[in-house]
Amino acid sequence: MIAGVGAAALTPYPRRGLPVSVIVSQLFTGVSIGAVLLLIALGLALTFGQMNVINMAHGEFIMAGAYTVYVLQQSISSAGASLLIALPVSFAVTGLMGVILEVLLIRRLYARPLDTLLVTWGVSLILQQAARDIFGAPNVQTSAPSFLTGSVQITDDIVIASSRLFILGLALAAVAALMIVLKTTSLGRRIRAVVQNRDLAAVSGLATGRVDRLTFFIGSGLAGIAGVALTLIGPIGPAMGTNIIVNAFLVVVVGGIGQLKGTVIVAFVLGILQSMVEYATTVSVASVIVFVAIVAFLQWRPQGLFTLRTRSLA
Amino acid sequence: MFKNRVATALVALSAVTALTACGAKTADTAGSAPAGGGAAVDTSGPTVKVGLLNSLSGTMAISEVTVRDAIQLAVEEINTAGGVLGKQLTAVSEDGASDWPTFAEKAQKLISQDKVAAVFGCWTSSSRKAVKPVFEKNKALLFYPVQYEGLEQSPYIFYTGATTNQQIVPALDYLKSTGKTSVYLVGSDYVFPRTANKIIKAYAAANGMKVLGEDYAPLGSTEFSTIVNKVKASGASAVFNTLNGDSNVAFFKEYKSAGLTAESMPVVSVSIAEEEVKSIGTQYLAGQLTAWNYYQTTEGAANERFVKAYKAKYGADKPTSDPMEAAYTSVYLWKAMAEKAGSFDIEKVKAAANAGGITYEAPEGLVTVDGATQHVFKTARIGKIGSDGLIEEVWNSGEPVKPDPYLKSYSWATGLS
Amino acid sequence: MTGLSVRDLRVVFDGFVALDGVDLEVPEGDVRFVIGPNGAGKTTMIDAITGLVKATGHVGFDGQDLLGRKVHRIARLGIGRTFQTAAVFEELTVLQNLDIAAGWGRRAVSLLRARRGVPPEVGKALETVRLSAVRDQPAGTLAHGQKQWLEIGMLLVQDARLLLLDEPVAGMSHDERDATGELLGVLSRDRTVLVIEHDMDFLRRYARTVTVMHAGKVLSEGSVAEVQADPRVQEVYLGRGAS
Amino acid sequence: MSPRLRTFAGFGITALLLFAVAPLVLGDFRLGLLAKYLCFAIVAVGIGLAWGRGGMLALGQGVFFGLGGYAMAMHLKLADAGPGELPDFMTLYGQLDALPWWWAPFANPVFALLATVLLPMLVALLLGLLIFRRRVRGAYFAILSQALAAAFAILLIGQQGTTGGTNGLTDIQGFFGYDLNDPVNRRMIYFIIATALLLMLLAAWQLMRSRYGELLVAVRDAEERVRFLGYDPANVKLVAYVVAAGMAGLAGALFVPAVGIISPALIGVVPSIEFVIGVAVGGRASLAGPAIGAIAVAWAKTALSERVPSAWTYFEGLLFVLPIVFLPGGIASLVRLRRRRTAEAPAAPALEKVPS
Repeated sequence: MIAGVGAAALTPYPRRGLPVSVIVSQLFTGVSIGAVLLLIALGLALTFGQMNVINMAHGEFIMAGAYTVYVLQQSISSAGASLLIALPVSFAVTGLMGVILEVLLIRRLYARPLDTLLVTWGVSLILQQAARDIFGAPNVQTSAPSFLTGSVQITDDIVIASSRLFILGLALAAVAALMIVLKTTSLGRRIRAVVQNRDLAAVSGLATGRVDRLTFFIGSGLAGIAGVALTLIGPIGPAMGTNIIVNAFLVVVVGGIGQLKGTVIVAFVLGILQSMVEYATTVSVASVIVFVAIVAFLQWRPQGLFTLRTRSLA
Repeated sequence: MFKNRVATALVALSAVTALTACGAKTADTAGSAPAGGGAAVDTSGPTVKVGLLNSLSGTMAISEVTVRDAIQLAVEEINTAGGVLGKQLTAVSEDGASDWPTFAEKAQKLISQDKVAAVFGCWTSSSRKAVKPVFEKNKALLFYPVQYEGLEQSPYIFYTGATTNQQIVPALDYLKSTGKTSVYLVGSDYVFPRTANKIIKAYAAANGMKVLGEDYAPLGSTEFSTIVNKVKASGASAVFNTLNGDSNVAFFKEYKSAGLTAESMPVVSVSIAEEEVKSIGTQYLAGQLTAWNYYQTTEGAANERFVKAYKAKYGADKPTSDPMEAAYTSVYLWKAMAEKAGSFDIEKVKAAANAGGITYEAPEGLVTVDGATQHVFKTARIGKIGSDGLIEEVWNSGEPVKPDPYLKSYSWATGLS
Repeated sequence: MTGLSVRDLRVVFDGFVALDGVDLEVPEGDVRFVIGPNGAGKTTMIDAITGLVKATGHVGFDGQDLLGRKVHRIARLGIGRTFQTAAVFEELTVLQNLDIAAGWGRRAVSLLRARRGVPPEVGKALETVRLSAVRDQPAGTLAHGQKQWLEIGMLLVQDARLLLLDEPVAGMSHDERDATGELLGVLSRDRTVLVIEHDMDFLRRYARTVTVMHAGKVLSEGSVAEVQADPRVQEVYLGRGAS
Repeated sequence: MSPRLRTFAGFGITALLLFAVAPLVLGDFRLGLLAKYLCFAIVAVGIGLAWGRGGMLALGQGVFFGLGGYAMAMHLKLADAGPGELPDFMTLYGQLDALPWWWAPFANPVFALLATVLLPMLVALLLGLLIFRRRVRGAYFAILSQALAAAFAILLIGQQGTTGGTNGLTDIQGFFGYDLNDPVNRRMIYFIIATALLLMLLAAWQLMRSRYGELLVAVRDAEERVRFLGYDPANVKLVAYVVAAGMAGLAGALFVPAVGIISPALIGVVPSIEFVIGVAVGGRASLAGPAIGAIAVAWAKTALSERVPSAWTYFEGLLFVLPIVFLPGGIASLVRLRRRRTAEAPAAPALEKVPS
């Protein structure tokens, strides 16, 4: 007791130690950060992981998804209804943007993944400026439905925001849907066939171009879903995409390409790591520590958590 | 062989140029600044140029474009009313692109290419710090219209926004007077919040207030769940918020989700004006507090005229805010200085201002230039954000507060500068 | 003992046993052909010897233990290989390709200088693989057969003493095959050569000894005639392919 | 004309343009801008080597630029403050009583000058060892280097008391005893930068034509194949990466006296990727292409943003898209094409055109 009082007197702010409730609520915070990471990275896991296309404009697709909510709310006054309608609409809007991007540019660059990175970065700049010119430079506001602005009381100390619960549910549902599509549908089988051996798939009569476009449609559409989710917790503005894109790529890289489970696990692990370190230190320190952890991890597993083994020379 | 020859030639060449091109050593000029007037102002034609230096692209464009608009409004009004000293003003607008070295580059361009009589603009402290040496070196004038962290006094800058004792200190006084005994500090990771928080901590120590925590998020950061958890766990009686831009949106959404309200734990913000309220949403902000020197609702005929003129020019849905008003005012203050000096010459304009007595009936109320500090007397105002998106004043300092950028008149602040 | 010695070599990919205890002795100066149906593990064996895939067991060459070393360390011990699809540096000229192959032992200073003239060993190799005429042409513009020869030339200047050739005559014209066959004879004078090949005609003409692999194991070994006479070989391989 | 003579003529013309034409034609303000562009060109030369020849898309060059810039600025700030004094911002924002230990060595001019180049090289060496040894490459390398830039910028911003935070280090008055307010001295800085660019071009030229340069291309095109020839490709790439980092560091160091500021705004993800754009436009694998491209892009940015600010962003976006998709060899490939067509004509190639 005395020692505790002494320590408290010496530190500038009275730290209360780490009660269980803090650990639990930080754990959930980490899970919810992870859910956001997962949602924004999921589309990338498909386009980068399955097709080896680095789409830096993915962040701007997310932005487009968020603006879709804003546009819908101009005509649909009910926040809840507009949010639910926004999910499929955003998916379609950003999915189409993805297909257009694939057809116009990315198709010419499949042999040059690094060039794809730069080209899509350019596209992202253009989309950002277009958003500024269409919607204005300031952020726009959307209203969240009342059932998503409150929180759920777990215990006296632990409160979980309902928007975060919604995002967690949305992320898990998106993963499940994607898994089902990939594992059980004929489209999924075709996507996996193209990923594993593009030439063989082409020889066996698969229209690889069509499969690529469909994959890109789904991957980009998932960005739209992420955009809808982000309106609940963050700003909706032209720059919202740039702030998240690097982290999203790190998740996919660390997770290992070609497999969704890596992305899922790494999103949650990084989220929890970030929230725990951030609680104990500061945001800046946490960001640097997470980077160091990632480099260290890639020392151990340079190809990420899970990899598809191939015998190719490269 | 060949390569070596080229290399030798190059080294020789550069040695020769370096030797022949030696200019002044630092020791030569120290203390003996060249006498005479400042930067050459081009007054040869029927018009005189003024520079507008704002970020029109990049992350800061959100805020700075509105400031540019306000400056342009003032320039147009002045031209309509006959100009300054018989000359019409031509506004030369440059884009700082939210990038500090670009600000320095454009400032240099306005001074040496366009030969402007004065430059109005800059928002972030970083951009001001980047251009400060440019203005001092060229002996040109900058009018800086945004509230800032103080601790600065450049002979070539006029500060028309609030310094800390006209915004932060009054906000703390207000919190203290309403019985708040502890605060949590949340800010973006840059100069203003860190300096402001240092002042807050010194104030708190001297006034029996507890600072229960201090957190910074990188500029542009939109993940606030952990910080809000910390804020909530601290049980502070108020939050002092110096977050900037996008971060505010994420912070207030998270704040509300965590079940925190303006009643249970009010947030005082010093970077949220009418424009930001609009983009964050009153759903999240209603009831929270702000500290400024001007609101769109501020009473007085001057403000009614300003708001009407602004909306007529830029749209009825465009709110006016403190930095816009300070920028608008700064053009009129410069006009008053030039007219008093009877010249556009920079040293003469400065001398006229420093002699004191430059006043202007601004939208925020009467402002007076403090010749000693080149800051402005301003009335501090605490406001409450309403559900209509406007900010209603709940307290003011009664009279314009004398600017004190180094807080020399506050005993608790002795260790700060 | 000189030459290549492989004992109980095992390679497992994600539970799939690609090599299941291979034993192989190739004495110095031999031209050994390795044949077997697709999936028998021929290329995997070369991959394991050159360090590309992880393996257990023992691989020795000239008294040096190879397993567990990194790829470039194994190459420095004098083990060179070619690939099924010719792997040359397409943007570099033939001369540059060969010069690089000759160069791992060069000191930093000489690496940082530009090449002057044609190093003697490179000139010799150009002659041997008959590419002198296209010396300054980018390797990417060569005909398929020429690329294969360039790879062999690279092994020569690399001063490899164990050559592992993965289907060197696949896709070659008849004349090119003959030329390659003669080249094998020249190479084997002071080197050990191991060739993976499907072409039975080529094998009959140029192999000194033959190893037949099947399902990750050595099925049979001996001269061409001995192997052809082996009933097990006929059953799994020749039985279908050559009758 | 023989290729060697052509190169000689190219360097000669470049030197003439940089040392004679530009200073005569351009006023002080524009020459100062050119000095800044030349710094970006030096970074571009390094990226051309690492990316064009080595296949390593270095998206974190801002880190090395920043290390060089901060090393130089720290020394200049200490020199401005005078012996025993603290730089102005430390007392303002850090309330420090003593110099942090890691600032102290930078008071020594020799240490600081060496550090501007060696510090970035050392960091690149350590990072490269970790990354290349474990065969992290291609997109993984690009994304990792981008993340490094983000992390480094955040780290610098977080330490306001000792690094100046977002402001960076500003208000630099002198350069090794010379007053930077004097236009004559600013010209001298320009000449130093122009010399440095020429020397870096020479260094890159030597590296590219050397055996190492050929080996680097081999590693770029078939990294695994090189292993079977007895080389460790990690070491080959490491050299190019470290050299590129050194060039970026040098450029950062020279940027400080030229512009008078170094800040995290020059280090993060966006500036780092902007360094690459000029290289792509000019021709990543050529010698002069990256430098010309970097100068041209920087000049276009100034020129366009003076007229139509919002158009610049569209233009920059298109600069990433169009040349890379439709002209992967950049401007340099056009020159080469023309040269091939007019093989008989003895005209010397215009190695560089200085914007005015």
